[in-house]
Amino acid sequence: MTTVASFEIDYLQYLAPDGKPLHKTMPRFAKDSKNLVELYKQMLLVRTFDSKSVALQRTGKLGTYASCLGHEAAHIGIGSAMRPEDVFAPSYREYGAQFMRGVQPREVLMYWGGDERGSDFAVPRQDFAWCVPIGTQCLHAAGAALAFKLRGEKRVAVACVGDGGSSKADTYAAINSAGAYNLPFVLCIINNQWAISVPRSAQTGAKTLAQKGIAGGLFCIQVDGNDIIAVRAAMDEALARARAGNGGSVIELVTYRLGDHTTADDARRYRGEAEVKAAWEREPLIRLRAWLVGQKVWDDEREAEWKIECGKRIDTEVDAYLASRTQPLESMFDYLYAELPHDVAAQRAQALAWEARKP
Amino acid sequence: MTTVASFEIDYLQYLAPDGKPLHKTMPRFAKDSKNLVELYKQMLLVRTFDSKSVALQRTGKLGTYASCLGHEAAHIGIGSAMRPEDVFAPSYREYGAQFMRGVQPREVLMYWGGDERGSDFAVPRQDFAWCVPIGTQCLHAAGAALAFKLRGEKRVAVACVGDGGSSKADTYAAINSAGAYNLPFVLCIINNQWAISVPRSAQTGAKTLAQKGIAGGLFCIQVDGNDIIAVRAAMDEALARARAGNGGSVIELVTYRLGDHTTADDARRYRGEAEVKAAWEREPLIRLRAWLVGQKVWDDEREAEWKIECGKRIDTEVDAYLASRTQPLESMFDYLYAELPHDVAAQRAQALAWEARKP
Amino acid sequence: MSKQATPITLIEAITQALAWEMANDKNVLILGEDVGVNGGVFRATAGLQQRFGDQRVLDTPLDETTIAGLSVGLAAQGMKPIAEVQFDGFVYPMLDHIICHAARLRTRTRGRLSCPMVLRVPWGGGIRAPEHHSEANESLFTNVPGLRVVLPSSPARAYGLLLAAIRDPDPVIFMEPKRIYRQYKELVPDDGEALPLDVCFVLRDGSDVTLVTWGAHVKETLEAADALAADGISAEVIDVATLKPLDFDTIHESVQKTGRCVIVHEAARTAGFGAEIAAQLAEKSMYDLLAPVERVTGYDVPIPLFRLEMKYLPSVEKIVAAVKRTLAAG
Amino acid sequence: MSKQATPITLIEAITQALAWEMANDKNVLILGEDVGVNGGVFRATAGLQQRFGDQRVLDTPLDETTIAGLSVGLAAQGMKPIAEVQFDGFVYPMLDHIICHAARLRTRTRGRLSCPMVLRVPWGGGIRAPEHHSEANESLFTNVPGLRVVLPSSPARAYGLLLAAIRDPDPVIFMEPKRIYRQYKELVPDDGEALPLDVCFVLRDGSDVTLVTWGAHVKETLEAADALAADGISAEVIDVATLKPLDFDTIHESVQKTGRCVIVHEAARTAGFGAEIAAQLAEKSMYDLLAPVERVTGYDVPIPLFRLEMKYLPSVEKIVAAVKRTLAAG
Ligand SMILES: Cc1ncc(C[n+]2csc(CCOP(=O)(O)OP(=O)(O)O)c2C)c(N)n1
Ligand SMILES: Cc1ncc(C[n+]2csc(CCOP(=O)(O)OP(=O)(O)O)c2C)c(N)n1
Ligand SMILES: [Mg+2]
Ligand SMILES: [Mg+2]
Repeated sequence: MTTVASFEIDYLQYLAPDGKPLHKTMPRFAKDSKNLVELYKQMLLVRTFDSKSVALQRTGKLGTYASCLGHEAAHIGIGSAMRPEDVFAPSYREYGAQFMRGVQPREVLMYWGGDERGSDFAVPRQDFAWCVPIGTQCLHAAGAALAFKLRGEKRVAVACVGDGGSSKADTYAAINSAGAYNLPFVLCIINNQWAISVPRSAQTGAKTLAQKGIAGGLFCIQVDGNDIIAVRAAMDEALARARAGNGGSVIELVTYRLGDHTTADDARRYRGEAEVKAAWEREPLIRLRAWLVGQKVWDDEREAEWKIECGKRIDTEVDAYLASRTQPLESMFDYLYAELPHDVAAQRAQALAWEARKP
Repeated sequence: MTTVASFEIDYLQYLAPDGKPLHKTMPRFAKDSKNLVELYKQMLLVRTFDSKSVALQRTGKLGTYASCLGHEAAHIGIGSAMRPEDVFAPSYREYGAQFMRGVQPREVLMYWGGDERGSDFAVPRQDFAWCVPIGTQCLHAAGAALAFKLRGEKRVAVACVGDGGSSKADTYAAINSAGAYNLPFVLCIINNQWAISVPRSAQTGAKTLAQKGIAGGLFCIQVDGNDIIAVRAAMDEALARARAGNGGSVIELVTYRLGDHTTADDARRYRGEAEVKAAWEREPLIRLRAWLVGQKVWDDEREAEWKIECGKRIDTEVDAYLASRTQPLESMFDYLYAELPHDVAAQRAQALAWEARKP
Repeated sequence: MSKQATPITLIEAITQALAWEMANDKNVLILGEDVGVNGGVFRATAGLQQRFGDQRVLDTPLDETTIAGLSVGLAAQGMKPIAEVQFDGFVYPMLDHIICHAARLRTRTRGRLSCPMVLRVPWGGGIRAPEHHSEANESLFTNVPGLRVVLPSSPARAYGLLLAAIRDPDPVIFMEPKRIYRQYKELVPDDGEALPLDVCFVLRDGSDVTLVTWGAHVKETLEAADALAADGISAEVIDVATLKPLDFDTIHESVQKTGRCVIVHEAARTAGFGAEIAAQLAEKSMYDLLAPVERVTGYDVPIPLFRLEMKYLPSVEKIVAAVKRTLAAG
Repeated sequence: MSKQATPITLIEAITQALAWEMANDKNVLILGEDVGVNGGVFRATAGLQQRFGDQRVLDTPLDETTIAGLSVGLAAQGMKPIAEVQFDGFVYPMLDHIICHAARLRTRTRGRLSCPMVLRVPWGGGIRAPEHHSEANESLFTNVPGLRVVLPSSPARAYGLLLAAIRDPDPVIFMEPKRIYRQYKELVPDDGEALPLDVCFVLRDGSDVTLVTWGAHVKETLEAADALAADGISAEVIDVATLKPLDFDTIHESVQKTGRCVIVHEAARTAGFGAEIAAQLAEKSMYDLLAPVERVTGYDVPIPLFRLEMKYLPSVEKIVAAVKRTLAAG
């Protein structure tokens, strides 16, 4: 027997859960602590947003909402590494990545508030909307990447999918076509250990989720998804490689879903408290904060100030959302086609007439 | 960076294209040359069948037909390794494997002759029928394997899929679920280099097709699919492992489609003659014959005798096929449901009345 | 056989039917996403894994193609898989296996193999859910030979029809009106009695107009009948319950009596299943009809996100107005 | 602009339309299995990769989910992908992306993104092909808001409608009657003139009965009209051509004149698209109808393998018989 192919999955981590560095050197962007402070601030902002959103749902002012608690390093790391001209294809909870790209918190709230206008991002205009059918966004990103390649544009398409979503046929299809066409494509598998009630171990017999990429000949790496320095480093490298035309990547970001799956879920039904408690010790803000404090670029005072600022910013967004009026009835017709076919146009007229009827 | 997982794809081959052995020892079953003679005879039989079928199509006595020319070692190797109680899920051209399991040539002809009765195998009753929607059979085999596991039966489900089919989402789904449930499942990826006009290189960026299995945590190996000893050895091992409850496998069998995709195809449109000519030098019968002749267990005389026997056997089958009558009209209704619902029953009556009408 | 003493909801009736049949047929097994410990996102399988074990109630990897394809393989092996898809909007990746294989295994092999599976699909809108969680897509299945398509509208019918679906030796698409999963309770004896899979149920007798509907809108249709009664109009209400095969005779007989028919469904209008009923009326009941057929349906747009979804769905008022048009026309 | 001097077949008209639009709109690209060097299994894309290069005509890996999903992504980026699926029976894995995304991208994002793609689907039976190569499954798409569904029946209409489909800013399902791909030739000027995507075509005027059909059965329907004419019966023949949106006005006007309607399609009868036409007749043309509507369709069984398939498909004789029943009834 001869060996015709061999593969290794590496694991990347820079900061230990307590904030201690694990390597002698930091990646370039992390050497300037201003960069890290900025990332930390964004992580706090999205956490503020998240807890406010859950509260809104609990008080009946928002529909079902998917929390991003615990995913801040993964999401902010991904979004901050991308360029404006890149395209992002989220699943549904990567608000951190989206905020870094210009999506407004009020848009997120509109979406979960049952209003399509939430997906009409003022910025970034070409990013995909939230994608409910798990995994399908991966192929849309691959399609966008194919457009970039065919047009000779130096842009990259990035998709996020979960550990659950890594089982989805579409995810494989995206990986395979990215490899077949050598596309500027980065797939971030956000392994938060749970797909609603199904644990990571039940999704697949694969030892890592990063190795899903081997099936398509992509670069594969596993990173500590709670360590934003590792996330950024892996993303920077994958994006640069893709932009240079040197191939797509699969990055597995190992993190933990600290909250329920959504506000419609009760995770106590299927997972133990000990596990969640342990996960809190590895969560992403603690370690970066410890590092920044150690570097003397962050302290309690700055944290308190920034938290107030976060509260204000999010309150403004929430107010804007709460002030929004329901779209008019005809909105359900008006965006379906560029030009409404006669049959649907007739229904639209009927619907308006019905609305206008005298009781 | 630490390495958290590593994988190797090995390549297995025993006989060189000219029949020279590549290793000092042969696998157990190959040490008894009677076994090999029997396999060789089956390879000749299926090749006889194949050329006869193509001839039938050319003379208008058969519909579109998918030739198995060049795949004899792969197919016979797979089928001969299985036990009767196992279940086989073919794609559409693995007649060699099916003959080893008891399918009759006349059944194959009925199928390509446009008659559903071809799929009502007298033996083996539980094997799946030919599967046109590429790759879907992989999941059916995984489902059967799941049934075996749940019932505690020591049976294995084996599916065949092509290099083209290795891109199909269903193939990945089967691999992943086989790993997730640790199923007694063996996936044979028959890499004959072409999916109609699309070459292997365009299907995927993966270096081997065997590595598709890594995505699901299965055992993976690449074998020379023209070397029946290698095929059998790999199958024997994979089947034993599956039967023992120790996990599923992906076996890539590297071979070559010597003929057109089907009789409806003209391969000269998309591939050069040189490639085909080179492939003929690696085809599976030459090398096994050379080995057997060298072992003094086969010679021209025996070959001539057996070819006559093959011709007779196939002629009998062809005659049986040609003598078959078209099914009655009501057959299109009678097997759709265990009990025909009233609406379809009414249509059946109508259809029969229409048939019986006086012009 | 335990007897049910307290009234139960539609979703509880489904759990009860599942439990009954699992206890009585060891070949029955359940598979789907989160159906195990979690008991399903709607709790339809709550307690079943605890009771029957994880070899009878299996969580699957997150892939609907997988669920459908494994079910076909299991069924071909003589198991009776009950596959759950979490929401109607996730059923599309299953169609290949349902249409190409589940519906055809028996006829393809002239009866050698068959596919006794049930696909449970929580169906329809009106629960303020996110996108793709509110689809009324029964018409995907009604043109597919080899399938049965069932859509119950009460706890008792859910129980009896689900038992029948599981026992049926062929594939059954069992759609469940999630809007009324917990709407009301009724006594549903846990007696293992199945209901027939090929009849419509006449829920209310009437003489002036026939209202034909299925699923969650049985509720609004019955309310419309009440409202009409207050105006002296007598409406017969038919719950189709099994769309395929359609028991058109029951509808026909009713229309022979009433001369008028209004079909109500929440799916988009064009080529929704209401069209088939109207078509059969045009073929077989033309001489009985005193007025044109009316369809009260969802518009030909995707059901909007929840701020607007109630404006999309048929309402009691819209049904009443359609009936009055019908009466004015005839 | 080159002028076509010699008559061409339907499949050649498709190639001609593809070539025209690729030459005139650099955003148009073709993707599918074997569409490149091989020119497609039906030769629809023959020569196009040679002419426009492999960046405009792309072979894909063998996965229909991939083709559909990539197309959505390409279209969202402003490309105009024309996706080919090899046969109707392989379209099912595409439905998720077509229904959940292609049809909804625009409305989901309030117009920010859109999906100007065409899905070409060789459609229907009668070519003695293997299983899954002969399906008439247009009803999968007709209940899906956001789509257009087109099914031409002549070289000229194939050319004009395909150009319109490619230019349309929204997703179009373009089904091609493969049985008549090469049935006859006609002159199709290569002038880039599109046909409207929302009208039915009256192919033959008549006064006694309206025959409504689409796809390959336009041929048998016209032949039936000839046969009827020999018996002194004057049949109007309408090629629906675009199923969604349906131009019911043209059908209605015809039925106002003839008072009778026979719908012909090869898909299974129950909940086939003929049902929608019959339903609209029951709603809007009731007072014009002198006799019940008739449907001449495939049976509610999968189209059999080819030894029996012609017994499944509607025939000239069956159409004639239905017309005569209709005339006897009225
Ligand atoms: C195709 C499809 N099937 C099922 C669902 C229901 N569902 C929503 S989220 C979810 C679990 C997703 O888990 P994972 O991919 O790990 O992402 P996470 O929620 O952990 O971020 C499921 C099953 C869906 N949205 N789409
Ligand atoms: C889902 C699906 N798509 C397309 C086809 C048409 N088709 C039949 S065989 C084939 C190529 C298959 O290639 P491969 O998997 O390598 O198997 P091989 O024919 O080489 O044995 C294609 C595209 C099909 N049968 N099913
Ligand atoms: Mg997860
Ligand atoms: Mg091949």
